[in-house]
Amino acid sequence: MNDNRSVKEKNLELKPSPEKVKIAAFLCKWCSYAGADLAGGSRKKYPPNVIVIRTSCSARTNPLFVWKSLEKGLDGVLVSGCHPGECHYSEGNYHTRRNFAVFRKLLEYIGIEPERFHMSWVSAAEGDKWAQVVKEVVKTVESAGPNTYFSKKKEDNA
Amino acid sequence: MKRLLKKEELNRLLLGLMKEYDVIAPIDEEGLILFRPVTKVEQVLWDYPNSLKPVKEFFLPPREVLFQFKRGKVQPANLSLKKRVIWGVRPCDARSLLLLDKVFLDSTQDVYYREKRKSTLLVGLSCNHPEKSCFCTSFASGPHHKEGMDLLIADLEEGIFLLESNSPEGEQLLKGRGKEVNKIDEKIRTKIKEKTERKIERKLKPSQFLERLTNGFDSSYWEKASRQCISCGICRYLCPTCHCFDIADEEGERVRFWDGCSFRNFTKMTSGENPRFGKRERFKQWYYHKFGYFKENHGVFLCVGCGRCLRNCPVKIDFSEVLQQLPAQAQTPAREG
Amino acid sequence: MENIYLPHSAIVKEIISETADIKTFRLTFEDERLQKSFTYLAGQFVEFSVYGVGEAPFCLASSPTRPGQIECTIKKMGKVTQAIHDLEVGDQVGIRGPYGNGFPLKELRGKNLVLVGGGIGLAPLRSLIQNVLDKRDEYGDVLIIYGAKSTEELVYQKELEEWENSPRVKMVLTVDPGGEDQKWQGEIGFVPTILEKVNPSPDNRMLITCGPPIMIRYVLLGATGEMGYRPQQIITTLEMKMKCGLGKCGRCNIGRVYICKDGPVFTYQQLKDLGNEF
Amino acid sequence: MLEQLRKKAKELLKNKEVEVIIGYQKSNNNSFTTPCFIESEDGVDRLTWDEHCVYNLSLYLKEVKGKVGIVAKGCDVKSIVALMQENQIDRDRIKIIALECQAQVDQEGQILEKCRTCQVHIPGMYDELVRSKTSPSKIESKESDKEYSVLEELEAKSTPERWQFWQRQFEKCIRCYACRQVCPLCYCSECISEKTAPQWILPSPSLKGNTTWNIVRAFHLAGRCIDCGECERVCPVNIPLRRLNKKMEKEIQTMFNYVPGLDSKKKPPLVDFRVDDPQEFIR
Amino acid sequence: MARIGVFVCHCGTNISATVDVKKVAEIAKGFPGVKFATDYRYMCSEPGQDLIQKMVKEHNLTRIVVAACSPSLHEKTFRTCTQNAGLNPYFFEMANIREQCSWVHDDREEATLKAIDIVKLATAKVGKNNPLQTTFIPVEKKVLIIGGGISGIQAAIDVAFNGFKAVIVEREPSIGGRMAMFDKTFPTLDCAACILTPKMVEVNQSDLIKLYTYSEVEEVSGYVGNFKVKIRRKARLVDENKCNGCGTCWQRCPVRLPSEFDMNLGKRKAIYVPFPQAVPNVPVIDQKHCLYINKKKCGICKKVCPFEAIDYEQEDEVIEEQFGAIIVATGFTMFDHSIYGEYGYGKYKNVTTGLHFERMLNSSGPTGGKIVRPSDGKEAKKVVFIQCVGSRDEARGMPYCSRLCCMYTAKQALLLKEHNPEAEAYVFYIDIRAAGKNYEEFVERVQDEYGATYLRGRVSKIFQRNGRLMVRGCDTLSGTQIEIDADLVVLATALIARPDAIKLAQMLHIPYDQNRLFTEAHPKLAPVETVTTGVFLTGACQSPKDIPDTVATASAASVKACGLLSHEKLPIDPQIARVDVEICSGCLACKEVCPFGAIEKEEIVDRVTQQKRWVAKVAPSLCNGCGACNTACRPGAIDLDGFTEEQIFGQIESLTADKGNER
Repeated sequence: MNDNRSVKEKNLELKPSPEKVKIAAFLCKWCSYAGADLAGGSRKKYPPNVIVIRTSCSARTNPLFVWKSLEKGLDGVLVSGCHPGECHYSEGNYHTRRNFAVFRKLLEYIGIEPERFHMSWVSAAEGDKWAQVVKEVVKTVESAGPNTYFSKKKEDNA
Repeated sequence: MKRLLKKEELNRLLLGLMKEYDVIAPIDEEGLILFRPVTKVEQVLWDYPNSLKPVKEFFLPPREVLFQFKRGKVQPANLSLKKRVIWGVRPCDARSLLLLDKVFLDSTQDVYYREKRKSTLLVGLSCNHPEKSCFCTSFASGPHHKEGMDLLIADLEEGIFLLESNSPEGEQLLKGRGKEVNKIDEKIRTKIKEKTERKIERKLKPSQFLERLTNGFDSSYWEKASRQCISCGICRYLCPTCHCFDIADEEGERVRFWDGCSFRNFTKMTSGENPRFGKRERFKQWYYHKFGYFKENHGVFLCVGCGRCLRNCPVKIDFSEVLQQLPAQAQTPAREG
Repeated sequence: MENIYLPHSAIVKEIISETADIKTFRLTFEDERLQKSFTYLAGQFVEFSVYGVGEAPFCLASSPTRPGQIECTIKKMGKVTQAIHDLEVGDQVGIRGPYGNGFPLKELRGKNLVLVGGGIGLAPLRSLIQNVLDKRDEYGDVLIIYGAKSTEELVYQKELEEWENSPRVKMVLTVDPGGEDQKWQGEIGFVPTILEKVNPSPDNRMLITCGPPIMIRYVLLGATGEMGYRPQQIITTLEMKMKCGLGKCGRCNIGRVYICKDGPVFTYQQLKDLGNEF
Repeated sequence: MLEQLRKKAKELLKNKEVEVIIGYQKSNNNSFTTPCFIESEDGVDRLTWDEHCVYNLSLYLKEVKGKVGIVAKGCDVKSIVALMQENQIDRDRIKIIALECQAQVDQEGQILEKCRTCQVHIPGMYDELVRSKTSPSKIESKESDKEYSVLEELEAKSTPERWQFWQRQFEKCIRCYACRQVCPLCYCSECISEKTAPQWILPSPSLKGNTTWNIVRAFHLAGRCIDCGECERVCPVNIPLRRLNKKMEKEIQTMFNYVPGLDSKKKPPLVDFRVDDPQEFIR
Repeated sequence: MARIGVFVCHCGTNISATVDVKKVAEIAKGFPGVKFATDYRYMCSEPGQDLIQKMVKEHNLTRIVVAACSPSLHEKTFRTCTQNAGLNPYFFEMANIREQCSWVHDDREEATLKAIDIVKLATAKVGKNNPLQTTFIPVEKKVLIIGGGISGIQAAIDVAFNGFKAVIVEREPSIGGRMAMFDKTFPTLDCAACILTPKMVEVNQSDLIKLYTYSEVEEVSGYVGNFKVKIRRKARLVDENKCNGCGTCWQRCPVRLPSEFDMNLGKRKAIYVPFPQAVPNVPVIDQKHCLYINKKKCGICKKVCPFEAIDYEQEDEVIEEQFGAIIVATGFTMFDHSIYGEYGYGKYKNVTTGLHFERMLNSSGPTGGKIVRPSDGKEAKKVVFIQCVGSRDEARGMPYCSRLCCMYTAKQALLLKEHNPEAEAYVFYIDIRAAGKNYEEFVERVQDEYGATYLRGRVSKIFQRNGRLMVRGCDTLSGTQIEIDADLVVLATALIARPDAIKLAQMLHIPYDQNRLFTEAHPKLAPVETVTTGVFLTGACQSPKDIPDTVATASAASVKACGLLSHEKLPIDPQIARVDVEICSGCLACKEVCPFGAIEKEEIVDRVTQQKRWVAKVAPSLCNGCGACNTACRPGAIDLDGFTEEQIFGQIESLTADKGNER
């Protein structure tokens, strides 16, 4: 992000309270995003820690986006798509399932707490399931605490 | 000034240094011989071939923050450095710094490099058991050369060491330590020196390199020689005299870090043009820069014969062979390889 | 001791968009002392920094004979140029330099000049042209041959007329075949062919050319071919990837020279001695 | 075996079936075995075969144009199969001289870990096969010979311990990219590490950049790596890279019952799917 | 940098109730590239859109972010507005701060913070949007109608009326669907056959409508304007062109089987036409029971057929046709009420369903119009109707009301009295749903004029007591327990989705809800469309409907379909994949994962090495923009416009800007 614009910036920093975990949710626009909308429509309340990034299909969510989010400091990542067989592109979520079945093993193997990465199938009609998924994910990520993978130790460049 | 010290006196010297300076010495880290800051004498290795990474890493670090920028303000990294001693430098590495000085301390001084050079003392350890891959003698250096060092320790076996200062600071360190050096010690020392030099069988004749390179530029010899190379960065990064680097902005910092002419995007321009796209051109560039252009510009080869490139090449390319077999005149293509 | 990598902060004073993807940026240094003391030669370049994005070399398109702001003409190509094109008037950037050897004005003095430019290659030549025009009597007559892919890609459109009617200056504009539109009266053809068509005689004349590598190659062949120019009479700039600008990072090393330190301006003779890597 | 190899190589060159043969040779004055390229019949005598032929020569296949002969062990053949699966080489310009290989040894003469659990002592695909006359001496099998025993020690550790272990390893990485350049399956003309828009991987050898580089490499080889072990051998700072790839291999085998490099017609696992793939981790 | 304008909407109070919209706009001014930010009560309104266009001129903005509702509502609206403001329609992003923020959080502070993050995300993405030009594809001028019931027939007629070709694919041997089984229809008591048969004939005679009966849709590929559909025409063993329906064959066929059409109350032959007015009037051979097929005996029908139309060797035939749009009219099926043990279905023959009663009412039905007891065929005097069998029953996973059972039960009670004045009708109900035009009056008339007794209460048990069928229930109005000895019980079973609805939905990539009913694009704004452009819904397959509503949705769906077909060419979404051949190394992983076969191998000459090499090539008309290829491509040579790597990257970076990696 190009920082030199901040001279002009009138940034009334509303510092988010540090211990509030921040989670990115990659939602496929056909099912999960619509399910989240339905949760809104039916006024289902759920914690505000999850911010949605809309993708064309859950298969577009490259597992390396998930790593990039964790590397840049997010506390948790959720990837959600259509139920198998209901994908608008018919096969997208099958590929998502395989990609992340492998990638999550890699994440765990190098030492990322499993509580940080979640996947779910939420269809366009499952508003309350979306609210439920968010509640569970936020609780689990909070149990893992804030992401300190790269912030604790100052990188030495001797 | 020359002094003779026993092993424990040498250790006391090392301990004294540790109080006053940050001492960096070769240690064994999970099987790798690396120069690392040390706090205890026991850590220091004494009989080791040569470190994996040359001491270049303490003057042109693998990654160095040039400056940081926050809110548009530029804050240069603080350059002042606590005085330090690099203990156990081999003669070839010490000499490599002199070569690097020609690049970084010329008319446009590199401040980062200069501060590090100014605040570092080099205490060398001569080699008694050179590697088969060493060939420092072919490049105006030798297992017992003291060029570029502040103090050189020569191991006369049986726990006795002959220390020879090579700079005022070196002399300062040596003052009032150990015994005078008499003729016999001198003779033992020269005997050991010649014995080690004889151990180095790998001899090259660098004199004709420049001439053969200049007229061998388009020879098809390079096609054959470069075929085996996989264009990785090991020989470039582990070579004490290779000094190419890249600059990039990373998360609020402008950093300088090692780069190698073996990589394809080293010379790739944003327009897509790339004068050295092929593996052959990139393979050649290493030889021409070290033994052609540097020699023409500075009158000395950019190589100290430490042998790291031979030891660590993944496909075991023997670069001294490549140079030896350089054809005298331009080669007609497709000769039997 | 001055830190050679530290950019000096400068402010974008004006942005002129020359074509769809080429803009000229007019900059002044933030601290006045530097603004006054900053001197350079036509043909030198600076390292242009956008903090957080990166740094890239651009030739100075303004002339030292016209103090005040310095100007760079930049084409949108990669990450850094994209960020530069996103800059607004008043934004802060980093400038360090000047680097490179610049045009050998001494040798050009008193001679007739032919300046052959291609596309954005006209930027370094503009610095020279303005320099020559400001000291008009020190030089012979000036012939400018400038071409681009198409009419929309001709840069400095306003100044082209200005140069055409300045004293003893002849201007030949061309566009590559197929790049012309109805209103175009200039030549149609590649720059090297037009150069051979105009065929300025080589006696007491220096040829300076900048542009894409392919164009330079044909201009050099043409000039030293039937046009009879000797290699010393031809000056060009060599385009290479550059990072440090001071012959340290090894990137722009061709033959014995570092383009950034010993170039980018060379006579064709110098290039010949470099050996055929070029 | 060596004479058979040389005879076959000479034949191929004589009747112009191949223009060049990629093989192993003893470099003249020292004892190293190195890769070599033979273009003429009498150059064939330089070919050698012993237990120091660790190199996977299939990495040269993409660069060397025209009709090529290649000397290949069982694992090398697997990487040729993987390259065919991904349209990188067409089989009919390649002549494979496969050699029965018991095991290769490292510099200290120890048998390589990968050879202990190797199932392709007799290569799976070839044009010519050179069998060893003497019956293969049984390598005394150690208990650690189970296929994925190399992973158990690390898998037993807790997550934070694993993170510490890998941070310690990635900190050493100097980004010489030898692991990429030596790998036959890392054939991309422009690697993702060279992308600046967007900058996936920080280019300098910082801890964050190194961690991302090693994760990207491990994931990009998931379901493709045939465990020739070259990356771990060439790494100058001894990062246990094989353990990363082996873990991916193990997970993919248990989940999708797929072993890379055996069938050139099969689709690599991460571009394929089955309707009943495991999804117990999905809410 | 792009000059971004941020417009934060109050949406009346939907957003401003929990999100401090003023503060969001204030802080948005500080985001990189934002040149203007404001808030307004109704952004989607006329003045709201004018505000955008005015601000674009005033501040020469190049990108627009509207922070309001979900893109599925107004992304199109604001894209057109952006276009009218002179910008590329794709220089626009929507920040969903209503459905995913103000409506789902109640703490004002947290909701505002989240809204700020969402807007920051949108500005980061919009800064990296590429100008996309919509491209166009030709449209196949033909509509596929799946299902030949009244909704399919009506849709076909309307499509043909618009001058476009239609193809009806009907699984049964004849079109007509459920309605063909009815006797009379409420509330006007028109005879079902009288109003249906002319339409069936019209469909059969129209040269724009092609009928594929006794056929099923097997595979659907392609996309709006270019659907490629495989239709399996099951073998009838009767040649349609030769047979003129004279009936000799089914009169002489010796095999007699229960007729499904008559709810197994009547009989049919092995070679049969489901009902007399069947269209096409061509019989089909029931291969399971035909003696010739199973035991190579008989073969009478072939012998007697004057036109040699019988062909035992006829095979299934799969044909493939192109269509511009698809209308789904697959109708409904009846709820299997056997799970209600207390109603004793199966134990007592005289417990039947509405459809049985309807067949008995029908003069061409099995009982010739007489209401009898299936057990002994005697005339039924006392008939008990039970409402909501299966409907409105949460415990059985059937939460919805089937909407039309109250009406057809009232009609059946009336017709019972008409057929047999002494008959008594009792109706157990929970609530009478008679909301249609003249519906309430109709039910009143059944109770007053025809004396049907309406008992408000549920039936607890049906049992046998000394030969009489006893129905025990309660009447909550009088608060008494009631037992009626009935001759006949008619259960008004619920209307549910077809058993294979899911298979069809997956074939057409249209969503369905937990009741397996197809989901419309939007309940209010797009009731007959689906999220898959070009696929429309009509009739009970979307939700239970009576005939008036079914016909209405059929006409609506056909107008929508014809609307698509009236365009010479259709704009396709330009958010598709692009390949950078410089980086592509030809591994074709993208080709493997592409569900639409949109990626092919292409040989090019490399710009630098001048040598031939393989790269991937995307066919723009086939690519649907799913992006699976992006993930499969290791060097990142293929990128999906609209969701490029840079855009998603920018969003991740903006999300984590304050997480300290920006030292």
